[in-house]
Amino acid sequence: MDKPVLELDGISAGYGTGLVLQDLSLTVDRGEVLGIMGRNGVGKSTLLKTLMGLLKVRSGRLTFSGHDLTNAPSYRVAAAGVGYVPQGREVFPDFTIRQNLIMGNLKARNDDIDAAMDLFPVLRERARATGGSLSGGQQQQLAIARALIGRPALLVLDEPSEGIQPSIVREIGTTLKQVSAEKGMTIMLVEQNMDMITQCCDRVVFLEGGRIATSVPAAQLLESPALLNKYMAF
Amino acid sequence: MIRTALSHMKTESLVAGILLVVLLLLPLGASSWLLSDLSIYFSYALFAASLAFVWGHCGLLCLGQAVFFGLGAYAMSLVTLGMVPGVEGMVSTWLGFAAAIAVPALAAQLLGRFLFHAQGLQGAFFGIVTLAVAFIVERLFINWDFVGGLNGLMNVPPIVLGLNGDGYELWEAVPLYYAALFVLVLGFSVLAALMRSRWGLALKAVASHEMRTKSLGYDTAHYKTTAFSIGAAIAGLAGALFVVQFGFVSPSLIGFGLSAEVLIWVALGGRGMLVAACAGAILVRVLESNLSSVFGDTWLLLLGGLFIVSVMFLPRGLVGEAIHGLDRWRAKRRKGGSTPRGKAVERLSPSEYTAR
Amino acid sequence: MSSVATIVLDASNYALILLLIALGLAIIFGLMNVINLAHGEFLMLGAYTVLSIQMAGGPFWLGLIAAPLAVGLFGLVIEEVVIRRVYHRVLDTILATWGLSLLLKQSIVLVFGPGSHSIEDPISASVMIFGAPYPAYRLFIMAISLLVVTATFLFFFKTRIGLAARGVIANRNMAACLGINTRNLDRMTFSLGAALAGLAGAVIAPLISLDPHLGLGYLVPAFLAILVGGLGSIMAPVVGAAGVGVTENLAATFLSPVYAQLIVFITAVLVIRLAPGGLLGKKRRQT
Amino acid sequence: MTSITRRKFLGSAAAVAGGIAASSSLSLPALASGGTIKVGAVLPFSGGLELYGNQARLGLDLAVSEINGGGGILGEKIEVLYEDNKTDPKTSVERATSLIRRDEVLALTGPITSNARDAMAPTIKRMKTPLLYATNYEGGACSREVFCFNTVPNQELEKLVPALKKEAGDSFYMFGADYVWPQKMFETAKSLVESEGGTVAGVEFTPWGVKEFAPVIRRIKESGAKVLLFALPGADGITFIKQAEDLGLLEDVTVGFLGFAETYLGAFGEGKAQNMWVAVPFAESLQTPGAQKFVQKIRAQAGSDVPVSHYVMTHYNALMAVKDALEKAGAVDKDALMDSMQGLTISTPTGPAEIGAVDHHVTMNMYLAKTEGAGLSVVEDLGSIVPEAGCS
Repeated sequence: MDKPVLELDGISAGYGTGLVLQDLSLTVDRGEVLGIMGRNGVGKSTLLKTLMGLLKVRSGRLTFSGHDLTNAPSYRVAAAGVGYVPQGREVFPDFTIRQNLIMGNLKARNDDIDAAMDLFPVLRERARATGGSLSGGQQQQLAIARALIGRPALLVLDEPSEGIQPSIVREIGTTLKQVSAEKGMTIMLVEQNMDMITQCCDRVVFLEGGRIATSVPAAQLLESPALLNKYMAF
Repeated sequence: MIRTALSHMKTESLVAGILLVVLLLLPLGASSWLLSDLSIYFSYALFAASLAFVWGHCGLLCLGQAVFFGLGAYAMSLVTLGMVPGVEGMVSTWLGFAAAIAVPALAAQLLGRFLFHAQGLQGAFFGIVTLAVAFIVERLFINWDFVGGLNGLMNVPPIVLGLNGDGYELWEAVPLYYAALFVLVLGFSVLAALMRSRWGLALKAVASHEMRTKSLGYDTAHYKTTAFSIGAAIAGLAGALFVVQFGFVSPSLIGFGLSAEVLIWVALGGRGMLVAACAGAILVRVLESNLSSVFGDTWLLLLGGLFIVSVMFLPRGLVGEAIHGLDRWRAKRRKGGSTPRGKAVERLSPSEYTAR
Repeated sequence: MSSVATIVLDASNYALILLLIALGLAIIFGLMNVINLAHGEFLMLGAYTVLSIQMAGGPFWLGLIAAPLAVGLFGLVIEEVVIRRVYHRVLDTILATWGLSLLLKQSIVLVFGPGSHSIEDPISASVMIFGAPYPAYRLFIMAISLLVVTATFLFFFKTRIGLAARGVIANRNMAACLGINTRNLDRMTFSLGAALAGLAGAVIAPLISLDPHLGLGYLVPAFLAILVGGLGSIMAPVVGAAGVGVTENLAATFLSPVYAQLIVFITAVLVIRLAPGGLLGKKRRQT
Repeated sequence: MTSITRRKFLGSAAAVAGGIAASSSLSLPALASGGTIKVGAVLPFSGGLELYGNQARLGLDLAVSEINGGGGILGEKIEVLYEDNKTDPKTSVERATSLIRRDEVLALTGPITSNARDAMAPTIKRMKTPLLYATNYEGGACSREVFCFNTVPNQELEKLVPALKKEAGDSFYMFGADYVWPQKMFETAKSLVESEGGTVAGVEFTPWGVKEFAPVIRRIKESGAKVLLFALPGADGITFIKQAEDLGLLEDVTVGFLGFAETYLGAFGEGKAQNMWVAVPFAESLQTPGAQKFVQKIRAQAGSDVPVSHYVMTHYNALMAVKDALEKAGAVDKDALMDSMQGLTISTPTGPAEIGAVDHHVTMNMYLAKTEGAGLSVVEDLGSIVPEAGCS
């Protein structure tokens, strides 16, 4: 086995003066699909934002593929090979689908764009439509395709199933699974949707109080509702 | 937080107190020209305090604060020159002060309602609009012959202690100095008291998180309008204090130029503390009046450079940073003693400071 | 009354000059969220670049090329030294660039003296348009402005860097998370905006008297133009400059320059207040 | 220069120290005043009108070196303390106040703009300090303390208007900056034009800072006026003339340039802005021995390429008048100066000039001139013109 692709070592981060992540440590192995779960407000999105350089790391160290990315600007994180699908998709509403995809990789050639559209055929059908005119599910697919077009080594997704009809959630899950299998891509998936988690993930970590509370193989999750009760129920 | 804020306040008050004692004792030793320079600077200091209140405390970067200073000066002049239509016989200085406070406050009230109500203007937009307003008002006064056009009004009387323009004229350096100092302290105290009140706390909240405060049920537009008016009233008072000493008022007091100048004083002194802003105004004026001939053409270069550096690295301002440093030193000393009084005020990077 | 053609030409000429100036301002504001109050001084630097070349005996046309390059380079330095440190503090960018404008004005006074200078007309001929002579240089300015504006539009709408830049306007953080090098883009943007100001300064130099205070007279209407037009869009300055330029020019033609200025200011304040996004603007993301 | 600087520096150091330590003895200014007559000059050296400030300074400097070279006034040296008013009325008052109070000057000279002078008026009145104002202005500044050494509207216009009417035609358009000097100039001009049987085709004002004059130029063109009386000083004026030239206005009208000074000439460029008519109390190209000697002396002191406009001469005259007046009075104090200046006749580079006994304005020689080639060429010696100071 290689060295872990991502290492978070004692990370503290948050908004303003308050800390949301407190001394959080986590390693992700190459090719792994990792689910991240926890109640609202435990710091799941904060974790991804910190990883992406959108929030300042107050202490600790963040290493990705051997590069120290602690407090690196977002574009360097992306350039190092991290693809990001944020909560709420954040597609560019005025850009066409094609333009949105190019934003994912300014050097993308036509076959790269074709390949991205192959993953989600609906994008090809509406290639000239603007991002804002798509449905929530379509936007989600676009956001994922956009992240993938940069050929990331690590794809991080923030609640991709949120507000999307189940059939599309399943389609997305399948695609993620497929991408991970075919390209050996590492994926971090923040999710509340159990179906999505069990469909895709190899391992799941639960966050509580700004740090990793426990880590279990995804398969074990279905068998232990106690775990879910402990970390998910209100 | 509250405790640190309190200890912070204390250093500020301490500095203000020491300065006040020094200023009170100054006429014992200083020459009359220094006193008369200073009494003029007191009106600038009060003006700076009004901007520090509006900008530093309420988060409203007003690029046209001189409008209110000028309105106050014009109001005072029109009254004491007996030019108010219908009541030409009323030339009382006291009435003049009242008008100099009321007119700008009213103007700010109207402007504030227009700018803040409903989906009001924020941040930079507010700044730019106030800048445009300063241009417009200056233009209007230049074209308004009744108030003397570009040349303005001359021979405005000094403060007269009698009820209607009769009695003792405040013109000698020392009495004038104490009168000006009194007005400064009065205006300063009003602002300081407001800032410390619950209402002031709510304003601070509006300034740092308007949306959040709004959702808590505060009518933020109303808060901002009122604060804006109070700032304007104090600026007007400063304008009146200015005009009774200078004896003239002209559109140059009402427009962009003076608005920009006061911004420099406050930014260099410190926007977050009244006393820092006042000290900044006095300091810049004293230095300029004495050093500009030494440095000649490079004086403006120096001032511009200092201004940029202070914006980039010292958002608290030069005086503000000094007071803050003193505060930390005091906190440390207290901590070193037997009774720890909470942790020292944390050091903030410029961006975090403004983000608050 | 002047012939309609002349009035239209005069008004378009002024609107196009404003557009050339507002464009750089709008790009810097739109992409970087920086309110550049030193833009008028960048304009002045452009004009003084032409003057320096004229004083050294070089032709105007060399100055026209040198001005955007010199001012663009200067913008790059300023971005690195000053602007970079006040990002995310919109109000402080106003203050810092305003300090910069003081500094630049005074530097020009020290180097070139406080007095007025004059740039010789590069083209002194007149062209007959609808039976009335019109200075050829004014037509040239209109052509340059149209050309530059078109080029800017092609850049933003037809190239991938332009796309990336528009992406940054729309959603800075997301663009950065997709690997757009916002740092380089900021450098490029500020430099480009400065270069456009430099070019504008060079172009208008023969029309006016060069003095260290020339910037303000253009900065203010250009500012109103982009605020009226709206911020989050590259199209907006076109609408704004046309609106402000034509209004001011027509009011000056049919009323008087004094009223023209007042009308423009008051209209602008009303538009900014009633439609804070501008006529064309959209709500910007607060990032 | 160096000595002034050092003195200033000491003063300022003392001021700062005084402010901080409240030290008791600040006698430096008093010490420095022994044996020197001090005159404060409140002039713009930044903020837009630096050119005029610098011109004024040339004349004052020359007067100082001539007076001191000739043994001073009643045995005392004279010194001019320059203060920059930033072209701003408020700063002018501050500077004037500290010159009077701190430096205990005998008299003040400057400023340039009317609004700065009006702003200073209450101060100098209260402090009973004479003001030697040497810039052309609209008239009406009349008080015991104020003495005006440059022209008022009638001196500039009385002969200029008929000359232009004869030269170009009888329809006049008037365009100027939107403030009191152009307004008063045009009032006077209007009555002159009408009494000469001419017509006024239009009067118009513009705010400062306007850069595009095409609309105004078109309107002047349309009016069919033959003469343009022009009162827009500074950079805006140059911009207007440039654009008027480009848009062909200067082919149709003859310009009467009010408030002209040779400092403009460099800014128009070779062969531009020709045939603009002016009436001035002094011109660099004036071919009289007195005038040429004056230009030579200024250039010997300040460099061979400086323009020497009437502002240089009027400020020089003002300081020379102080010498004459004090010597006549035989005493150095403010009241003696003011008393003795009334009705005084001084000799100037353009001949004798008389300070009005009542109105304190100067009757002096005026010259009709026009721009030609790269300079101003004198057309006619108009003789001395009595000012209508507008004192009520």
